[in-house]
Amino acid sequence: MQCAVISNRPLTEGFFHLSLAPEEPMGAITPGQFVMIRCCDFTDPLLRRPMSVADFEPDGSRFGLIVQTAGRGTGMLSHLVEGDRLDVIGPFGQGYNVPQEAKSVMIVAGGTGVAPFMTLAPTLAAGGKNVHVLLGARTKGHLLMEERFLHAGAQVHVATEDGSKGFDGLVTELMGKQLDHMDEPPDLALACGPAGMMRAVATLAEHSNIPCQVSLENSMACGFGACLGCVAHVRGEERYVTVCRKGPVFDSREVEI
Amino acid sequence: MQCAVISNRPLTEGFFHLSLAPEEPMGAITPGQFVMIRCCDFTDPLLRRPMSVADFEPDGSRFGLIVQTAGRGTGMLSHLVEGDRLDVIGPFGQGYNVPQEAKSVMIVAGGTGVAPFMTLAPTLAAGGKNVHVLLGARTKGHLLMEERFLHAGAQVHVATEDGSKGFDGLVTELMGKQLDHMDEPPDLALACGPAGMMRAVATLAEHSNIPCQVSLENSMACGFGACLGCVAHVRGEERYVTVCRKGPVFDSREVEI
Amino acid sequence: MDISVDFSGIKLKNPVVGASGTFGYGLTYEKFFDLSLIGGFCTKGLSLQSRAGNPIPRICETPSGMLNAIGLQNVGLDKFTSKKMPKLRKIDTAVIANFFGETVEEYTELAAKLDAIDGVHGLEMNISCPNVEKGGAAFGTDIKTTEAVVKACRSVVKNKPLIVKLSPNVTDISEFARVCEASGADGLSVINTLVGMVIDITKRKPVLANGAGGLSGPAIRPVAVRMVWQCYKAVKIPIFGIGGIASARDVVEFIMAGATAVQVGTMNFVSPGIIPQLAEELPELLRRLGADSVTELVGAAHRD
Amino acid sequence: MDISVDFSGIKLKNPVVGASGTFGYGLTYEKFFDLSLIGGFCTKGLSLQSRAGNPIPRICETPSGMLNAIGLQNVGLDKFTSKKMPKLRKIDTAVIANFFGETVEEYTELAAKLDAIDGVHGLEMNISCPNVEKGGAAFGTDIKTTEAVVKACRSVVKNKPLIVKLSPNVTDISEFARVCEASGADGLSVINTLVGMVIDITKRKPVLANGAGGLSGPAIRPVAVRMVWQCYKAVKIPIFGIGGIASARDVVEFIMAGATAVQVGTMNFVSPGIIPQLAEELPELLRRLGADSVTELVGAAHRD
Ligand SMILES: Cc1cc2nc3c(=O)[nH]c(=O)nc-3n(C[C@H](O)[C@H](O)[C@H](O)COP(=O)(O)OP(=O)(O)OC[C@H]3O[C@@H](n4cnc5c(N)ncnc54)[C@H](O)[C@@H]3O)c2cc1C
Ligand SMILES: Cc1cc2nc3c(=O)[nH]c(=O)nc-3n(C[C@H](O)[C@H](O)[C@H](O)COP(=O)(O)OP(=O)(O)OC[C@H]3O[C@@H](n4cnc5c(N)ncnc54)[C@H](O)[C@@H]3O)c2cc1C
Ligand SMILES: Cc1cc2nc3c(=O)[nH]c(=O)nc-3n(C[C@H](O)[C@H](O)[C@H](O)COP(=O)(O)O)c2cc1C
Ligand SMILES: Cc1cc2nc3c(=O)[nH]c(=O)nc-3n(C[C@H](O)[C@H](O)[C@H](O)COP(=O)(O)O)c2cc1C
Ligand code: FES
Ligand code: FES
Repeated sequence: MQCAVISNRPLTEGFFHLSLAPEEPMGAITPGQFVMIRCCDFTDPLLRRPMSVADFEPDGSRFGLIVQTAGRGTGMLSHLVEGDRLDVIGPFGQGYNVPQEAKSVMIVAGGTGVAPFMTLAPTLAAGGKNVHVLLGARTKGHLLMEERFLHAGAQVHVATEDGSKGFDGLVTELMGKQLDHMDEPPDLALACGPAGMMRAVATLAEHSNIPCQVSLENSMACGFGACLGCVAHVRGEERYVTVCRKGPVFDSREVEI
Repeated sequence: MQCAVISNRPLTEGFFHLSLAPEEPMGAITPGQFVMIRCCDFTDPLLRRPMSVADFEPDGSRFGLIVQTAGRGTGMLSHLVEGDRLDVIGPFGQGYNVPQEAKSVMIVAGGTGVAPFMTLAPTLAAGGKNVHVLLGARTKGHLLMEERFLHAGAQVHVATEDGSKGFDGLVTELMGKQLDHMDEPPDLALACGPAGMMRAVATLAEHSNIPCQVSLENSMACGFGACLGCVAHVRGEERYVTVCRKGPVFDSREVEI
Repeated sequence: MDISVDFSGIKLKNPVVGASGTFGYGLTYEKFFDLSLIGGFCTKGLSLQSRAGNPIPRICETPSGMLNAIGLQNVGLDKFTSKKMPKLRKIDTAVIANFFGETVEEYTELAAKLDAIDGVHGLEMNISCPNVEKGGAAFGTDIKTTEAVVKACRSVVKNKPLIVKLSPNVTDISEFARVCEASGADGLSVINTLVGMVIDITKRKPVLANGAGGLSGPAIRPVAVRMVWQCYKAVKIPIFGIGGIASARDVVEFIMAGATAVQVGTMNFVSPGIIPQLAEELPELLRRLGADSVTELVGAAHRD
Repeated sequence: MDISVDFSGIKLKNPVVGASGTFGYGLTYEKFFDLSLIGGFCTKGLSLQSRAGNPIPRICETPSGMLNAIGLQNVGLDKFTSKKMPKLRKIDTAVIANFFGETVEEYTELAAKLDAIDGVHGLEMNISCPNVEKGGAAFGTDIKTTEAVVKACRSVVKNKPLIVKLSPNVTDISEFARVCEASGADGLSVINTLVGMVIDITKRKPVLANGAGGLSGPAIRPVAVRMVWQCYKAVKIPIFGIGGIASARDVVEFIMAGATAVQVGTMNFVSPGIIPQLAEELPELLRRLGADSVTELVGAAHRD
């Protein structure tokens, strides 16, 4: 699927927002799903890069990505300008699944992990749910999308590792404190971020008996279930599941993180 | 050597002129010398691409290339825009060597083979030599630098393979006719273009007993004499010479073309 | 132009086939295109019992290639027969069952069972597997073991072409090609992955949990072309050319080196529609090269 | 930080060395940098008589790599001694003389003569050459011939370290590593090029005049790292890690796999200043990895 680059907007240092218009409309998107991006026409780097879909139009005519420059592929994406074309396939995988009954939802996002919640948090808030968004970053300047979540009517709590804004520490420590202080624990926790953070969020949620969905970022060769390279170990079984197809969002008790 | 792209100007279809400013001035350039260009930062395509230096400032502060989009590397070069940076090494090799005594010079250029003559032809004409430039192209629209050679005071003769302008046929056929019709043969022939053309020019010049210098475009891995990949067979000997170091310009009787 | 080929009795509509382990059981690709457009595909390597595969990480990108150590995760023969085959029988494309064992008996049992499955068009033996009876070195890197396992399978496979997929991790692949032909193989698949390793310098250990893995992708193409060339010189049975195919040019390159048909592996991950695309581009390229069929170009680079 | 290493008695200022056939006789690179900045270099392979080399084309680009069939063009021992050595003696860097023959006698004669040349710091035997006495298969792909030629050279080399450069085109490289060690080699160079081929589909023949050629560059790095890893497990003598090195990360990768020092080949063509650049970047990278020397990281990826 060829996409036209509509804009490439720098966010904080090392992060940018790419807005893309598919030449044919994409299928329906669930927040938490991802696309696979070809960063160059040649064979080095060879494989596509997985990127969560961030904001998107319901009719599939446009979608956005929040990208962190991590290496070669994302470095090339950072140079895209309006009018360039990009080869994208997807959306793939299973997104977050918020049951009707969940009245209060805690979202924990680190770095580009805010991406899936750009659309999901406003939808949940608009649907009358009580939404807490916990945002983590290394420093104040790296916080992403705080305004957007505030505007959507979510309660936003910020943690920075250098204490330059909000809670002084990791977002998962903040989550622990929040859970301790809340009158009623949330009905559901949703998280997206690096593996270490997912592990900590899952542990906290389990201790508090809160159902929790995490998004895994395993390395992927294909993104659609063909290579069996991205698998996660199923908890307590001698069996693996494909993160790209059965995930990337999993119930935290289902897989080893 | 990092160069800044000053401009990238389309010439005729599939050809463009790149103007580059080295960050540190390059060494002295002789027309016929070439540079080696890194087309991408990754490993595919891996090797640098050789390109003749076309126009240049004598102080090495700027030089130009005439590039034909032939494949992947040149395709990438075609997308460069003002302000981009390019990794270049050189100049390398031996250029054309026009002895003082040569009063009349015939230049035969096909396609991007005009490059080395952009500076050389005007210099020779300004030095009082009688300069004939024979330009070949597939069709009228593909002719390069005709104006420039006319302005420089050279006599320009054009051949197109489809007869859309000038002589109807190959530039080497035109060369044959010219040699037949000239009162006095030129003292020297200089040629640049595809291997088949170089072979034909050399044969014609030898038949007319005119000293002839040709430029060879053998594949090169390094461009500076280290790989021994670009060699040409020395005529009549069981020995090879490096085209990148002893050439690319050779006396046509020295090597097998 | 008719670009169909006959590979030892397997009729391929076109010579572009999905390589084992990169094409699932075919159905994974149904969301990208109609499977009846492609020549055929090789299933993920099948074993008697289902297999969980290796611990993670299992993959790692390399320059113009990738390493994998999937560990032959597969659904097992029974589930393949009951769950996948009913769907595959409805699709007009060649299904080639790739299989492996850890003992000669496992190979033979699988071969016999696959030979009996309706809708399977051919069998592809993967002999790059560790031979548990002989200390774990791959079957396919020892000439005697190769001979033994191919002969054993040959004796039980009565109905379908038996193709042997060779390991490139050997000194002289033509020796293996010859022994397979002499032992009754109907065709060869050349090549499986080269053994490689990438080290994570911050963790001071190999990136893959398994240590080493199989290198595939465009990086290995020149090695694969050379090996197809060698095998073509050595044997008369048809050859599947495999290794880094990414364009119609590459397909023709393998055919000229001596392949009757080709398999595309890693590039399916990058371009899931690549197999039908190459099949579509092929006739025009053949025409430009002055050829009227695939068959006339098989081994063309060997002629003088 | 001191990044010097001792390679079997050859003192290298830093562990980054120019690989044979990509570094001329060193002097070619003088226009790019001061040769005394680099650990050392291996000369283009030397023979008793000068050699014209193979017909052209000799090189071809491949995905993340290149093929070459230079055919061991070199100035010959005499000219090397009389023309190159006087200049090289003035430069403070390790000169390793790479050499080859077509018979055991040629190897031995060369080894003895090189051993006597003042200013040569070490000898690197290239055994990937065709053995004319044994039908042209490479010395280095037959275990018995490898043993014979290494033993023969060992018996005449008295003064300088004798390093054997192994061919990767074998089933089990550790077997070759062991036989070299047992035959008296002081070190190993791992790896030479993989045999590959590219076909020109319009001409319907291989691109290289020689047919096949040697594949080098980043494409082969994972294979090279795996082979260094295997050799490190097999022997105690030091190893030069070679194959596709393009960054300081790659240097460390080979060291962790078991290399005492590394050689950079193909990437010199792309970045003629790469060797001093890597040597310069290495201390900072080691620091980031928590290491105080190169030596402590040799084989680090083998520890658990
Ligand atoms: C489902 C999913 C969703 C994702 N969503 C997003 C998203 O929304 N936004 C986003 O920015 N990212 C997202 N990611 C992560 C993203 O895919 C990676 O950051 C991206 O693939 C990096 O590619 P690259 O080419 O830029 O980096 P690479 O060049 O591949 O390098 C990545 C990192 O690994 C290191 N590295 C590479 N090779 C080696 C080696 N051999 N040894 C040691 N270190 C090495 C590099 O130095 C770098 O730090 C997602 C991942 C998944 C799986
Ligand atoms: C001394 C010298 C000076 C030169 N000066 C100039 C100059 O001034 N201007 C200029 O434009 N060019 C010049 N050239 C030529 C230029 O270097 C080449 O056109 C360039 O290297 C092509 O690179 P590419 O990556 O664009 O093409 P590539 O992608 O390398 O392809 C080049 C051509 O080969 C074909 N090809 C590639 N690989 C294969 C394969 N495996 N099998 C079959 N066909 C294949 C492609 O289809 C294409 O037609 C010069 C060359 C030399 C040696
Ligand atoms: C992820 C992955 C899994 C593979 N699994 C198998 C397998 O189960 N059986 C097999 O015979 N080959 C397997 N292969 C090898 C491929 O079929 C093919 O031989 C190899 O990858 C070279 O082709 P390519 O470069 O086009 O990928 C696998 C390759 C990859 C990349
Ligand atoms: C053009 C070229 C010529 C080579 N010549 C020799 C040689 O004469 N002797 C030798 O032992 N190795 C030779 N090699 C092999 C290299 O020394 C090295 O082992 C190989 O290229 C792998 O390293 P690389 O990937 O860094 O290039 C040559 C390699 C290239 C590319
Ligand atoms: S990325 Fe290939 S199966 Fe998940
Ligand atoms: S291009 Fe390397 S020697 Fe000429």
